[in-house]
Amino acid sequence: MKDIRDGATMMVASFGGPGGAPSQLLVALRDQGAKNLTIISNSVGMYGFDPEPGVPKTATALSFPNVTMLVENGQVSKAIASFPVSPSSSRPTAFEKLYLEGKAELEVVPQGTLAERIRAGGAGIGGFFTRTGVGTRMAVGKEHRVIDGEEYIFEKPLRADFALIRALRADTYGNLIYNMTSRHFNPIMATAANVTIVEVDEIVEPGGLDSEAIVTPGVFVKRIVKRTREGDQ
Amino acid sequence: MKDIRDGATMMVASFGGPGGAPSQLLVALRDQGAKNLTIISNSVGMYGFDPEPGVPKTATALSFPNVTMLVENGQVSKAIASFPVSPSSSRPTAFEKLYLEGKAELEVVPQGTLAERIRAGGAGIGGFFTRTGVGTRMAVGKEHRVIDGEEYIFEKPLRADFALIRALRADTYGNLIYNMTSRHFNPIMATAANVTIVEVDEIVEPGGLDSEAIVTPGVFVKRIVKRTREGDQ
Amino acid sequence: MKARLERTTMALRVAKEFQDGDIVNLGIGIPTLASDFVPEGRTVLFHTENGAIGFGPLASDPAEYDINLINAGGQFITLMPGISFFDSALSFAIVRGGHLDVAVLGGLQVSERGDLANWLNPRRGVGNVGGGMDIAVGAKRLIVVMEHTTKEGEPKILRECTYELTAKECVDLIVTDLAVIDVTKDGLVLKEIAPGYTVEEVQAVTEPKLIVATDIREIEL
Amino acid sequence: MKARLERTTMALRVAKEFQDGDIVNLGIGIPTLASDFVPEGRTVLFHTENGAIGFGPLASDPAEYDINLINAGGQFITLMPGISFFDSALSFAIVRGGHLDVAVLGGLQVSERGDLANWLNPRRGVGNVGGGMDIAVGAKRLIVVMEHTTKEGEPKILRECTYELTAKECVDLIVTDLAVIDVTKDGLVLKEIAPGYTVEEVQAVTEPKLIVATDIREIEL
Repeated sequence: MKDIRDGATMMVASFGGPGGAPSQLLVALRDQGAKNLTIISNSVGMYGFDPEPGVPKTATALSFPNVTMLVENGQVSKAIASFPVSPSSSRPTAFEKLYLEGKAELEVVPQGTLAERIRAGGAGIGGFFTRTGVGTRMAVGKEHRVIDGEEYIFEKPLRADFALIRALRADTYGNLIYNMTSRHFNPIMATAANVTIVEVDEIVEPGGLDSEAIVTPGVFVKRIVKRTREGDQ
Repeated sequence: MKDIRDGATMMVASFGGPGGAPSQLLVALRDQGAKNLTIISNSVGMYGFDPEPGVPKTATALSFPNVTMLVENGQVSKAIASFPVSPSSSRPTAFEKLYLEGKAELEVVPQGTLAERIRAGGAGIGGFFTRTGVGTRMAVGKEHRVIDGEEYIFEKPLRADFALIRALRADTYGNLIYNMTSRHFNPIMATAANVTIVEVDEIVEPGGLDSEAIVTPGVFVKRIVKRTREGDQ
Repeated sequence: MKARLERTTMALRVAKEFQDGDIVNLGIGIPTLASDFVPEGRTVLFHTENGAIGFGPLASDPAEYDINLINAGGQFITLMPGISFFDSALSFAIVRGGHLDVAVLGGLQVSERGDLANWLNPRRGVGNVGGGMDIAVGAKRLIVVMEHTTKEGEPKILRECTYELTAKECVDLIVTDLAVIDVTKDGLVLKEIAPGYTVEEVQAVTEPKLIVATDIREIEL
Repeated sequence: MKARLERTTMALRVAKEFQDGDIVNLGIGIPTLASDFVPEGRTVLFHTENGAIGFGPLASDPAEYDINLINAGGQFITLMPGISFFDSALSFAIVRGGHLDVAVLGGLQVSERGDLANWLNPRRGVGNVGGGMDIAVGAKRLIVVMEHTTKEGEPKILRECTYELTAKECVDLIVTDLAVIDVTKDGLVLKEIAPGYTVEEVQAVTEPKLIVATDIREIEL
């Protein structure tokens, strides 16, 4: 991660909890210390509270290393996200506080548009028209176009310098398979960064994955890091 | 297939031979007889010659029921395709002859643009910008736009009334898995038609497919037809 | 006798709308509860934005909680035969491409024309838009389930939404703790009403003029 | 001694360009032959448009021919550990998104600026565009391999292409049966020449003026 410079744009996979989140890579990025990062992610850090007494009812209540850690370490200056804040205003995230103090930029993007913009970035698409956001604040300043009688707005692709993703298993070519609902943004982020780094539970030899079940072909993956501790989230 | 009317737009999966081609559905469509069809397909029918004496060197030389059969039956009036003609001018396809006689319309589309337009149709995208085709006849009459210093052209989504596709195996929900390189256009065509009909080798109960390897969720599939004869191409 | 409907009752009423074979997306909150009340004899498969269709009920035993098997609200779900997994791009291709038969979302405000505001409370200034805008635009049929009024008793069904919109003219049906209301071209049609309430009482907490259905009845469960 | 290069020799020269770890797409014809000549010690994975990366050599035994395992030219290929399969959308996301390290295509004409015409022979009027336009635009490095002249002896390397273009300014390197030519901003740089031929002889069958590399040499195999 030494080549992650100040000012880099980082895609970071996340959705609803620790599943599919590259938590060990985020710890490494915190230790590495690059500043002024732009984070492209579904959520900009979780709410940072410890598991509630007893059994947590949702995965989002679980504590795990996430972007909040980078925010608290003063490394984040901008976010592009669909869940930028805590679900509860009484427990604001570190990023939310930073943003409300005017110390960070924020672009809120509908989740499907975020996914499609990332996919477009990886697929060499220069932009696309979507109906999502028409008539809302998401459409302000964007090109509108009526296509077959429906109104659409123009959305641009997203790319990043680095994508930090998580998969269940990689082979040494970088082919990846995921684990149930922890797939989410990982496969598309893998395609849309100059350097994709994946954190996996296990690395196998080529042939060790079912070729029909490989979701991310290794062409999209530059570096593979095996998780160091079992059971850690 | 009774509801396929004259003038319908049909997506038909094909790529390089009988693999992944819904040949039995095409036979049924020939027998059903709907006319004035628009065919959206990678190739508009194979060259229609029997296997060469001895062992064919390529899958494309194999004889199997394909769109040529519909063309010869007078059912096709338009094609949107990337391989509309035979590779060899000395063995023109039935569609090529029809087109050169002025009796059919043809829109030639680069293969990647064809795939992306079909995907866009299935994904509710109103259109997109691609660099493919810039400076060629494919760009004539299309909107041009410079995005981040690169020139792009605007391409529209494709949808169809029906998609005829082929998969290896379905469960009763319509979840599909494919067979190696016979995946090609099948999964995206499945998403882009009002009615998707799939021809499969085998139908299993829910749970009979690996959930991580399902490529097409059943939400995209309306009808499942089991192939009737084993070993037939 | 005269009590607003409980959240679970609202969810029960919503679930009656699900038809056999429907692919349904449920938003966080009351919508999620509807998954428990699918009418007998109907097979409904649920879609979740993070990338699955056909999952089972919420996990009831903490021992089976798996961080890799959750719904879009972060709740632990369970496997069911025939479940499929996919990435966010395909998940929203399903949503945006019109492949969801029904979506159920919560609401802060709904307008007379079916505009929905459900993501940003102006008092807070920032909010999580999530997948709501995509779902509101993409679902073939959108049901909004919410309390009929705010905690302060103000109408949430308005002539015009005053909060930031999620999508325009997207809502097909509104289910509240007082009424079931169809959004039609002619306006809002009051179809069903909570036991013990009168049309006038519902109208009193609804800003736009309601059209009373000729076959208006008690909310059917 | 003085003979134009065979097709396999041209393919051999092309394969020298492949670097360790490259993802390579080979067009139909001479390009496909290059897969047999990957330099020792280099691991190259091949991409095919119909949706696979990392396949093995062409199937040599008809008994192993499988209609479900072919390359974009319809040739029967073989499995190799680590092969992955995907659909046409992802296949061309790889192509168009700039994830192919090298592509090798055949050519009808190449211009001085690296424009490529390779899909439509005007004598026929219709042609198969296939994936060539996407590949020409998307590959990080595009090598065109073709005979230096037409069957009639006319140059195929021209100041301007007269045939319908595949893509503009896309070609990085031209390998012919007479020469290896770099396409640079300054023009076409003649780097290597077939054994026994002179610069003048190559220039005579090449329309644009060639810049002769200071280290020009015999084609290295």
